[in-house]
Amino acid sequence: MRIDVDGDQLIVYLEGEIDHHRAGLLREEIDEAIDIHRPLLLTLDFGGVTFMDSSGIGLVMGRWRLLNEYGGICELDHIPPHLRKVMRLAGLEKLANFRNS
Amino acid sequence: MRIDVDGDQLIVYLEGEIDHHRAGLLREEIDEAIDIHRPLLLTLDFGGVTFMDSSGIGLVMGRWRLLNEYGGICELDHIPPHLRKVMRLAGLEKLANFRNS
Amino acid sequence: MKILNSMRLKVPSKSSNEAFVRVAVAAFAAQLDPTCEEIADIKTAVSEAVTNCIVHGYRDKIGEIYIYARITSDRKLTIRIADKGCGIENIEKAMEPLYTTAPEGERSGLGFTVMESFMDRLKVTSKPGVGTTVTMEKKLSGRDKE
Amino acid sequence: MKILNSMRLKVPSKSSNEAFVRVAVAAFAAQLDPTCEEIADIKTAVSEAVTNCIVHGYRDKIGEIYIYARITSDRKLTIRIADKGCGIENIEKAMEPLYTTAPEGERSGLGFTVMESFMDRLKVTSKPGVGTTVTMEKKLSGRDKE
Ligand SMILES: Nc1ncnc2c1ncn2[C@@H]1O[C@H](COP(=O)(O)OP(=O)(O)O)[C@@H](O)[C@H]1O
Ligand SMILES: Nc1ncnc2c1ncn2[C@@H]1O[C@H](COP(=O)(O)OP(=O)(O)O)[C@@H](O)[C@H]1O
Repeated sequence: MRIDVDGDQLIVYLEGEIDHHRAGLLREEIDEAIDIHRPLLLTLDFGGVTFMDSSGIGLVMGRWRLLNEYGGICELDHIPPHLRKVMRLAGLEKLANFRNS
Repeated sequence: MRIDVDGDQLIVYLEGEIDHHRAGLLREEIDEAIDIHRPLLLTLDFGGVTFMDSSGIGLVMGRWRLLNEYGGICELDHIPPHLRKVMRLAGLEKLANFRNS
Repeated sequence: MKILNSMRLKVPSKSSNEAFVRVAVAAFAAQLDPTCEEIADIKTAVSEAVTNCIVHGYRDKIGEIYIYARITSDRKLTIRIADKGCGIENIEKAMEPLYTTAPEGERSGLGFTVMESFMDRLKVTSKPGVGTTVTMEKKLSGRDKE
Repeated sequence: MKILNSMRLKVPSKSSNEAFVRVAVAAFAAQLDPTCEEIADIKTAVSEAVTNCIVHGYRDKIGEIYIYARITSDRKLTIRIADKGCGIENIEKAMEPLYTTAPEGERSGLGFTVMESFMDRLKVTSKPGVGTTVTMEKKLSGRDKE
């Protein structure tokens, strides 16, 4: 996973499989970066993600809440087709902005 | 699997996984072609083979015997590295000609 | 309906087995020559059920997860995933979308919803103190052979 | 040595399960982050053992094949594959390269030889009329993490 900082924006390039096992590890890393940079815009880029179950939804919703606390917003980028199926079940379109999807 | 006829030569392009389950099916198809064309040279091309266990050795030895019966010869072409490991155990180098391997 | 093949798998409730079990079930289902989308659906549903055994069923201890899968001549894949963990008090409530008893673990409460939408049928049986069994079915489309 | 993870798998002795079992064991071994060559070695050895249960152990009937695998903290993968089939009269003879009792099925007599050379250790126990158990071990190299 790569994390880029660009002014007020934090871009997280997620990759591989996101399940409960991995979500915990990803959460720690992302939250550390959020804590340091306090981004106004958090972009979660799913371009490299090959599998995701509802643990990924928990990961997105958790980060969304975190940013919401201090007025930041969250957007999701490059969501592969099969992930969109899971995201739609969660109604994530209403929470976070979808880009390039 | 594709089988090409070129004069006295029969070229069998093997592909996918060769295990006991598949070897039986392959054998039938190849032997039918041998029966029809009676090739003097049988080339087994392993270029597209992704997995092979000792059932593949049985397949080669069986065809080698079949051609030997009427004076034909057998050669093996494009053997991927991991297959060579299995072939070496069988001493197949002594039986059939290796090409491009 | 003739049973064409079946498999039984047992693993401890370690989170590293989430990936292993979904790949194993997908490899088993491969005999029916499923489409990529069907494989992804199956993997996701299995991942949810196995995760539930680990996160909810056995919570802070390690127990065994029992997986059974079979395919029948009507191209139906049946998957049963069971634990001998804490069980569920109110199954109906548990199956409501967004309901979760583990929000602190960032569970979204969508596990059962995913299983229901990605598979054709979902049945949950559970008894508090005894364990939970999830049975899922999916009929796989006949793919054109090349 | 600490056992990090384990799995038990049971399948009927149908030849379509040769592919399934070797993929399942490889997926289990994936936790140790093996190299491509190690995965190929493991798959080949497992394929030999499972094929033997099908071709020799149960011959013309269908029985159950029992697979157990575990990984320990010393990065060792242990695989046990067993049948309750006809068993082997003379194990020493059976393990000789090129020895086979099924030449008509185009068996090459190299199954045990492959298992021995592709894994670090091979142990065969068998009793005529009771069944055969093959235990294999392989220590996986630590691969550099990116
Ligand atoms: N195997 C299980 N054992 C005990 N409780 C379970 C099990 N599976 C599900 N539950 C209960 O059902 C609830 C809803 O499950 P689910 O829809 O998968 O969402 P989530 O896993 O995100 O909480 C869980 O929060 C839990 O209380
Ligand atoms: N699971 C088994 N049950 C009964 N006999 C077996 C089993 N595995 C191996 N054998 C015996 O050992 C012989 C040698 O096995 P192997 O080296 O794998 O070669 P192959 O399978 O090509 O015959 C077999 O031909 C068979 O007689």
